[in-house]
Amino acid sequence: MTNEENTLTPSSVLSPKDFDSGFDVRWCPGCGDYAILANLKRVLPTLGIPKEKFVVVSGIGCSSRFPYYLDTYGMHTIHGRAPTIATGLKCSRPDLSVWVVTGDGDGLSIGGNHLMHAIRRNVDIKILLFNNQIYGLTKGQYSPTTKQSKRTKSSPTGSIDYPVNPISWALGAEATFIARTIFQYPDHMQQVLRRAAEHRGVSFVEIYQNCVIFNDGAFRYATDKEMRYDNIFELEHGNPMKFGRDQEKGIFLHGLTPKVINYKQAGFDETDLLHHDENAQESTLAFFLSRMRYPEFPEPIGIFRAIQKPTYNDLLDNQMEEAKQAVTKPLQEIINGEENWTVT
Amino acid sequence: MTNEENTLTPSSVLSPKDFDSGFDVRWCPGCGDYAILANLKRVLPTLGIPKEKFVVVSGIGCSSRFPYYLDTYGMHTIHGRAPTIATGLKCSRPDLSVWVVTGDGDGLSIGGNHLMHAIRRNVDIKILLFNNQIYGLTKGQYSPTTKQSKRTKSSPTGSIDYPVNPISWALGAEATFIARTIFQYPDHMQQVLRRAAEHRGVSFVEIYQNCVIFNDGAFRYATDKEMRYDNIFELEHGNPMKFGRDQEKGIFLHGLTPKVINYKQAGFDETDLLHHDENAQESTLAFFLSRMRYPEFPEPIGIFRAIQKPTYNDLLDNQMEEAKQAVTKPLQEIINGEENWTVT
Amino acid sequence: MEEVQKLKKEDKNRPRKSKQTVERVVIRLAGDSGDGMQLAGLKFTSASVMLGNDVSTFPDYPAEIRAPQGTLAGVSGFQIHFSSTEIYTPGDRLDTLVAMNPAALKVNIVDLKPNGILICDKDSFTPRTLAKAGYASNPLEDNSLHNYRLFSVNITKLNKETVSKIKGMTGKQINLTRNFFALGLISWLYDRPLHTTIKWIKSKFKNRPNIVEANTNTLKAGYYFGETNEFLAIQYSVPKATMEPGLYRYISGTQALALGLATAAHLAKKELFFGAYPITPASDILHELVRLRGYGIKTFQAEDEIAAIGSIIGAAFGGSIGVTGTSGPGLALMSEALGLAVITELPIVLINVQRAGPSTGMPTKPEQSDLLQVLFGRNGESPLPVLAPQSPGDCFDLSIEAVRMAIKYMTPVVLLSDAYLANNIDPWKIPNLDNKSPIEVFHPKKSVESGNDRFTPYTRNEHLSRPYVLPGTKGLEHRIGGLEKEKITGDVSYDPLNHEEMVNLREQKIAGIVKDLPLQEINGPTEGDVLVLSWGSTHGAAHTASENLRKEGLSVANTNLRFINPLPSNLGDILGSFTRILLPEMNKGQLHLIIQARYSVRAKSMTKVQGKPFHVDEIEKEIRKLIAGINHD
Amino acid sequence: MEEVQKLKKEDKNRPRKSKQTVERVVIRLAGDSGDGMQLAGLKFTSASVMLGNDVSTFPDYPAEIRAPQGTLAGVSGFQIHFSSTEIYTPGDRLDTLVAMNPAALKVNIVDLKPNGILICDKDSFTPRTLAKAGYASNPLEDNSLHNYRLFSVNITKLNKETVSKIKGMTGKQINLTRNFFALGLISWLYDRPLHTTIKWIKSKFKNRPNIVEANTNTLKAGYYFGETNEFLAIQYSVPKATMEPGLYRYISGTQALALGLATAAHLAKKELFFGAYPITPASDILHELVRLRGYGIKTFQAEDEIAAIGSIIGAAFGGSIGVTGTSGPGLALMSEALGLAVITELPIVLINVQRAGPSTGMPTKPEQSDLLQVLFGRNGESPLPVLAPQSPGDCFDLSIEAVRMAIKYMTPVVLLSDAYLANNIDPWKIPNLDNKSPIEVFHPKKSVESGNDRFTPYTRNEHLSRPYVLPGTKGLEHRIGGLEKEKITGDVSYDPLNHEEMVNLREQKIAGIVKDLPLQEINGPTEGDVLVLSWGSTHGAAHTASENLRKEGLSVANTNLRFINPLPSNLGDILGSFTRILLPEMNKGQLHLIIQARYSVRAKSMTKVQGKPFHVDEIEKEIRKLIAGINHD
Ligand SMILES: Cc1ncc(C[n+]2csc(CCOP(=O)(O)OP(=O)(O)O)c2C)c(N)n1
Ligand SMILES: Cc1ncc(C[n+]2csc(CCOP(=O)(O)OP(=O)(O)O)c2C)c(N)n1
Ligand code: SF4
Ligand code: SF4
Ligand SMILES: [Mg+2]
Ligand SMILES: [Mg+2]
Repeated sequence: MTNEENTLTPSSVLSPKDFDSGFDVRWCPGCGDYAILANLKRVLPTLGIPKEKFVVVSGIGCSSRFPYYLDTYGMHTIHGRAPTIATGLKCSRPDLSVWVVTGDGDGLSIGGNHLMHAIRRNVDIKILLFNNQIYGLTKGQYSPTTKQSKRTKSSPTGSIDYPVNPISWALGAEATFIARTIFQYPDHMQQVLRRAAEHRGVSFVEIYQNCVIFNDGAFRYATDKEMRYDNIFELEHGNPMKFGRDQEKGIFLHGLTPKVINYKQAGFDETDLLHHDENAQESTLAFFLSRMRYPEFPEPIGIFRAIQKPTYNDLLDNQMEEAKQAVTKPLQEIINGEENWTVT
Repeated sequence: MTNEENTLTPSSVLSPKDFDSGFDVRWCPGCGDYAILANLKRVLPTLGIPKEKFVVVSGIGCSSRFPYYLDTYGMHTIHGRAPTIATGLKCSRPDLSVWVVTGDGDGLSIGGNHLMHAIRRNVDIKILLFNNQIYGLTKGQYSPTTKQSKRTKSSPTGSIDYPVNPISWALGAEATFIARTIFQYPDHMQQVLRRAAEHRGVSFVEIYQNCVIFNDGAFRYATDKEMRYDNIFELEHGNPMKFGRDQEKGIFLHGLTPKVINYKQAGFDETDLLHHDENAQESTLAFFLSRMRYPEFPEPIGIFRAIQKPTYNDLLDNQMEEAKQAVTKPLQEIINGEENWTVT
Repeated sequence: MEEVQKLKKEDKNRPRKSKQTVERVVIRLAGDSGDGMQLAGLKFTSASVMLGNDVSTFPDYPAEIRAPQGTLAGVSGFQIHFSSTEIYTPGDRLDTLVAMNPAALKVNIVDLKPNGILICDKDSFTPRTLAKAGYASNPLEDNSLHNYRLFSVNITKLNKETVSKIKGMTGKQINLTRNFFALGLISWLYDRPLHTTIKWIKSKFKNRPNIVEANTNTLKAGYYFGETNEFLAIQYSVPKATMEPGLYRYISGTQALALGLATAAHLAKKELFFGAYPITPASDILHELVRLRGYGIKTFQAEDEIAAIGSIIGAAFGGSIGVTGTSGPGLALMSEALGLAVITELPIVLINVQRAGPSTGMPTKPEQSDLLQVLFGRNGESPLPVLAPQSPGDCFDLSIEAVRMAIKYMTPVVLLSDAYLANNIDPWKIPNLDNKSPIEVFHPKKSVESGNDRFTPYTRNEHLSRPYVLPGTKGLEHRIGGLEKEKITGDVSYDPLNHEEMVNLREQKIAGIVKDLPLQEINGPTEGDVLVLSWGSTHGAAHTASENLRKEGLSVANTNLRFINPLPSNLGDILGSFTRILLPEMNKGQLHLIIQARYSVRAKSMTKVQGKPFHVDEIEKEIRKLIAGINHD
Repeated sequence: MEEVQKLKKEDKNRPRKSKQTVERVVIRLAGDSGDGMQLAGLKFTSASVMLGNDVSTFPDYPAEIRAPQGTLAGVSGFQIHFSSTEIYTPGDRLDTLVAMNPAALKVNIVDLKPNGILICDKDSFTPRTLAKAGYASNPLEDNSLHNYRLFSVNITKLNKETVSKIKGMTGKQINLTRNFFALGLISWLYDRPLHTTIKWIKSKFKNRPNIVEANTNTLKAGYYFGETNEFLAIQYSVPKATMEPGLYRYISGTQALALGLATAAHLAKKELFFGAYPITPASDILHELVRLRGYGIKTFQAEDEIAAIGSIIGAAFGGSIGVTGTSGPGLALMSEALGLAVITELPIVLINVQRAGPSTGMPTKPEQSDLLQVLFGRNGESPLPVLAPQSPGDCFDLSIEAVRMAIKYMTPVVLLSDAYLANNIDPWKIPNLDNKSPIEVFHPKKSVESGNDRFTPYTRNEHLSRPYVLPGTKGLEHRIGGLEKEKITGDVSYDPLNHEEMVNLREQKIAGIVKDLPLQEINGPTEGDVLVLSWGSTHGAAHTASENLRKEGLSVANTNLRFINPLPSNLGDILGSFTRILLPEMNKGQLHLIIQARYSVRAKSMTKVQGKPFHVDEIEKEIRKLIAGINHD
């Protein structure tokens, strides 16, 4: 199923512009999705993968309009089902680089089960969840990530649903690569997207995205120039966890709970701080980090977890290969069956 | 919607026999489901709830035949959807005690999303997941909890799916009550079921169950008289975690990973061991415990987590009450609308 | 402001204007989706209604949330048909079009009648906006609009002059009042008073006096501009319609559904549990109902449509009125669970607001193409009643009947609305709740006589319905489920003859509903050349077309199906009394298939699958063709 | 053993037995599900087939995995129809019934012909087992079976005597060989050789010599018992049938589907991606295919049916042959995604193995009640081809045709099988792969001429199919999806006329498949009194009934539809050539609805909704009635 004659394009010649589909982009002016599109367009050409090998599969939602705006192969499918289609595609065509773009509604409300199973199987697909904590396309109902008490079209007196934490949830589903980034952090986002692309196995990336129309400012604490230093910190493999305008605050491990201390004032050393290990085989550290949420804690962004496990599609191909090796008879003989007889 | 005249039966007169529906039980001889049925029949009469207030809702699977065998109200619904029906029922009838019986296939394969959302919302329903790591009713295909490499009808050369860990998964879905028990531990099971029943909010109970026909012995490490001491330990709130034939081995916290040490030999004290706190507000401890799996670690059974949060149905009823309080006009006036005119 | 002031001063030498009375008028206000056309349309409607006109309106939003300003995709329109006679549709072609920018002109001009009035905001036809709309040259100047009576007005400028001096008005706010200038202008053109709108402005912005002032002033400025300018020579007026006496309001299909459901809860003295997952164009039902919680409506936003229908099945089992609302793709997802409701015989109501398919299709556009899905889109033999309201007001009535039917017959009921009905706004004679008969519900309790006899949840009453026993009822504990059940005990049964009997019983139960249905009525002669058979929202156009041609002396009648399963008992006779049957549908002939299968008459299928309702004249044309055909026979 | 020995010794004074030749025989072996009846039945079938009989069989498993031993729910049966003439069904009534316990007797006796042979294992009729089966007294002794030729044989005891002395046989193992004793006995009764079975035993248990010995000995003991005992006076033989020359095997519908799909992959030179979620009675397709992975079949067990169809849509987009298999409830769940495949025009094949509904219904029992769901169970206008194999062997042919059609027309195709076809085992003339025409697939590459022109994924070829471009093809990058698309570019389009045109194009494309279909053939005269119109698995009974009555001189023909959408072009003419049409279906008249809608003939619907296929005599009776009706006209 590979098209080898097509894989020879030197990827070095690709630029973001090559990924422009020429379609009119139909998001609201100011929508956070624009930034994500721009960043992905920067990352894709740098991956050394020919353009025609990319396929972007999405569900339904504002975010899911994404494929139309990228000049790759693409499929805008039905609500919540993109992971199933991506799974079938990747399993049948492991040579392709398959991306899923989904929203908090598409991916976690109607599509939570498929996302969970694609993650659990470690299918080698890249999942980008645009989390704006709202249903954009259907004009502003609360989603599974909407903060409790939020007034929306469908919760005029405040939502009573407890939100789900996408990172904790993905860890419960045994993701091998998990990251979080923010629509207004271009460099960070590009770095995360590149790492997601390079990971062999499922990549789950939560991207905070601002819906200017129905949930404006949901992530202001994380994007505002004044506030972000106190509310966000970047995870860096092997490095201590610290934040604050002067990187003066640090995360300490207190049993199984985090503790934030102005470690410089308190006379601690960087080495006393909790250090990040994205390769930790067990997911407990990543889970621990996922529980740190604004406003109680600063929120970690970056790569929570990146471990290696054989991918589902590789395992499947191995079995296919073994099965082919084990074949001793042509199909005709299989059709003939073990017991047959001749009528003359 | 309450039937107050019916709530007066003194529950003290109820016995397990009262819960016998008289139906022929149709599980295979030796099936682990029998034990679960027997234990639940013991627990229900002791809860102080009139029999007619119980409703058991199930999906499809061997396990999901459960409601037929209990003389309560019951509904054997469709594959994977029991949590949705239970949610609607509980929200419309908070006076009922609503139980969901599901299997690893019903609950975690097709039904994973609904289970996740019922859990996330903290609907006050009791979910019993009979985990036999196989599809029983459809005659032996692997399920989302089947161990990798297992040969089944649909994986004759070994399953390549990575299994999901139901407890980690339920934690990712923010369950307020999570427990695990084993079909061959009657006392333990009864205790767990009773606690699940008493919890106000969603209760998620994983029950290891042996399918004698298609997955016999999957839990032998946990039920065999010789092996169980080394492979299983009971969680007790406030108590140290230890196990072994002589309770000689203990669990230590090593950063964020567990360490098993023969603490008596090593000269430690019980107080040095990790102590269980089922009420820990954050779920990290419970998650940590859920990662301990046979054969690397002994597996914890009992109550991983039990915290209090307002239930979805209570929050909903509060909003209903507020809305009713806020009503100032009769329905007719609402129908009349704000702008109207008379034609004469 | 200066220009307006100037005009006012010149009051005495105002241009002579003539007044003309017309029977009915269709206008459309169109602009960018940020231009407030919907609001202006609604206010014009209110004024018309207050004047005593019969009115029918249709808003047309862009598919995108906020398409880029000035693009074709971002055009928003609001159409109003107002009349001194009874009307049933928002009208085919426009007498007047107001276009606030080039894109609005481009999208809407096709619908303007030749020689129709075209009012454009000249100021917004700039090189940039023209390019965005894909105009090579300015149509206001290149004579391409010579077929219309074009009035290029400096709306932006005039509005700005009017409001910019009001304290605290930002540039953005100033621009937002343009719609009221336009509204004032056409209010003059069609002789509508301003006071209802002014009253509304005052109450809406009661804490923002500068906004009140701005909107009021520009509304008046627009009106005076109409009165005083030179171009608009004729003022039209549409007299009062003679309508049935009573209290009226205007209402959309969605609002009517919501109020109907609240009324059903009231009539049944039961809580209504509405579980739904948002989907265009059904989400608004949820938005309406969540505000009616005080009236015993519990709303639940589910994680998907399967959960939505699951939740209402659970609620129905618990004794609430279980209702959900969705559209095509959601309905497809509900198929399996709908079958569970059929076999467990639990009363739920599913409202399907049809939109153009297949698949995601054109989500904001109406179509009637889910009929066969609703009838047959489930595994096994699983019949259920299907109702189709014919107008916004009928949504109220049929939602009540759907609930009544579900409970009486212990069955899921489907109500088929569509994107057109949902948004269409009509005047509605407000019903008096005291005149509505209660919805009777009987929940058995264990009787003393029954003693220790085992309760049999599948014994049936005279309507073939099984008892509606609530969990919590002592002594009547029982289990239901999706496996076939023994016909009395409800136990699981694989008995072949029992299965056949149950399949038949379920079928007969639904077929038996026919006894409760009103006989199908005909508009027009009871026999003749052509009968137009319509269903659901196609009613308006079919009715108007048949009435129009009857006025011309043609032998045409029409009848509209509100009950599609079961079909009314006299339908066969009616069909047999006409030489030709015309069956217009917004699909490829779905009801046609059913009619052909059930009756031996041959009907002519007329289809329109454009995401738009039928025009009256399209149906008239088909009728004429059929009559010509008969005459040639 | 003693008793057997004794019998053997008395060889010389063996009772005189007569031999009788019969044309065809129907037998059923019935016992507890642990009794090995399926195996015994299969071995009897093999022997019959080797003798040159035409054979048709039907296994009937209990719904439960392991129902409690000895209960009615636990009864397992295997029916074999073997004949010296061509046959098409496993037979209506039984000539011989073997009942291994009281429950098996109770469940199956209704099907035994009056005066039929009834062999019971006397030893298993104990007070306990009788009570379990609900017998108040022992039917073997209370004369209630006087209508049958009852042979009570000590099967348990005789078997035990035969095998208990073999080294290492446990009590449980001893009991497990009873089925071979019974098999031996009826092998004698119907003059079947034992060697095929003995060969099979040897290879099956090659590492367990004691089991080989036990099974072989008891098989022979049963045979000798038949030969030597006093009761069975007549040995029947069924001569060779004259069948088309060739290499034969026997095959179930499920096996044939799996092999057909493997063949399709081979003919298309493509990998086949089978994504499915287990569901009775379709799971076995997955079980068969996973063993054919070496032949280019990639199997994927999805988390549910929605994921299953999603995965094959993805695989089809990638260029694999995407196939799924499911049953009613799963099909319902696939509705929405099937619509996506329709609008994206991707080639997939969905096999629906129908079972009794609605909802969970009776999952192990056949029905034909998903036809309308398959045709219409999607939102919007979403036509797709529907094929229905008529026999196990036809499952092979039509699965290949389904793949061919899907690819040629870029469309999802549905293949409607049922629980009966899936398990029914028939002899099958093995096709030679070299004679099958290849499945042609064309994946465009960017041509030099096309230069920088934008690729248009919705341009159509002469079959109205769009190009099948694979991701990875340089320069042809494009996007597809569920929104309506512009007819050439595939861009999202809300244009009303474009939508209508696309709806029409999709419809015409499917309708156009008719040109590839074989003309519908008639068995019997091409005109006459009665035509039996059947579809799918009802073929066998309809065909046999019509043939039987034709032999009697009645004017009856039959025709079986294998292509239901589109319908063969000459069907209308065929229907018009008969005075009466009889349309038997295992549902409430679903094809009947379509036929009535599409053709002006009036057909008589004959329905059976019992989770069981039609009996030949039931159809014969209806035909006779129709003919009597004609004669009364
Ligand atoms: C089956 C189905 N149900 C419902 C919808 C309506 N729908 C479309 S998008 C959407 C939610 C989108 O939310 P999210 O995924 O967060 O995307 P966003 O618009 O916020 O980017 C819903 C409910 C649909 N298209 N299909
Ligand atoms: C929609 C649908 N798909 C598939 C099935 C078939 N099915 C019934 S039960 C089952 C799996 C049951 O597994 P589990 O929940 O683990 O229950 P167990 O039998 O092991 O107790 C499946 C796939 C079904 N009934 N409905
Ligand atoms: S509604 Fe929100 S998410 Fe959707 S395009 Fe607009 S701003 Fe973006
Ligand atoms: S198949 Fe397994 S799970 Fe099902 S009843 Fe039998 S033993 Fe129990
Ligand atoms: Mg969102
Ligand atoms: Mg299981």
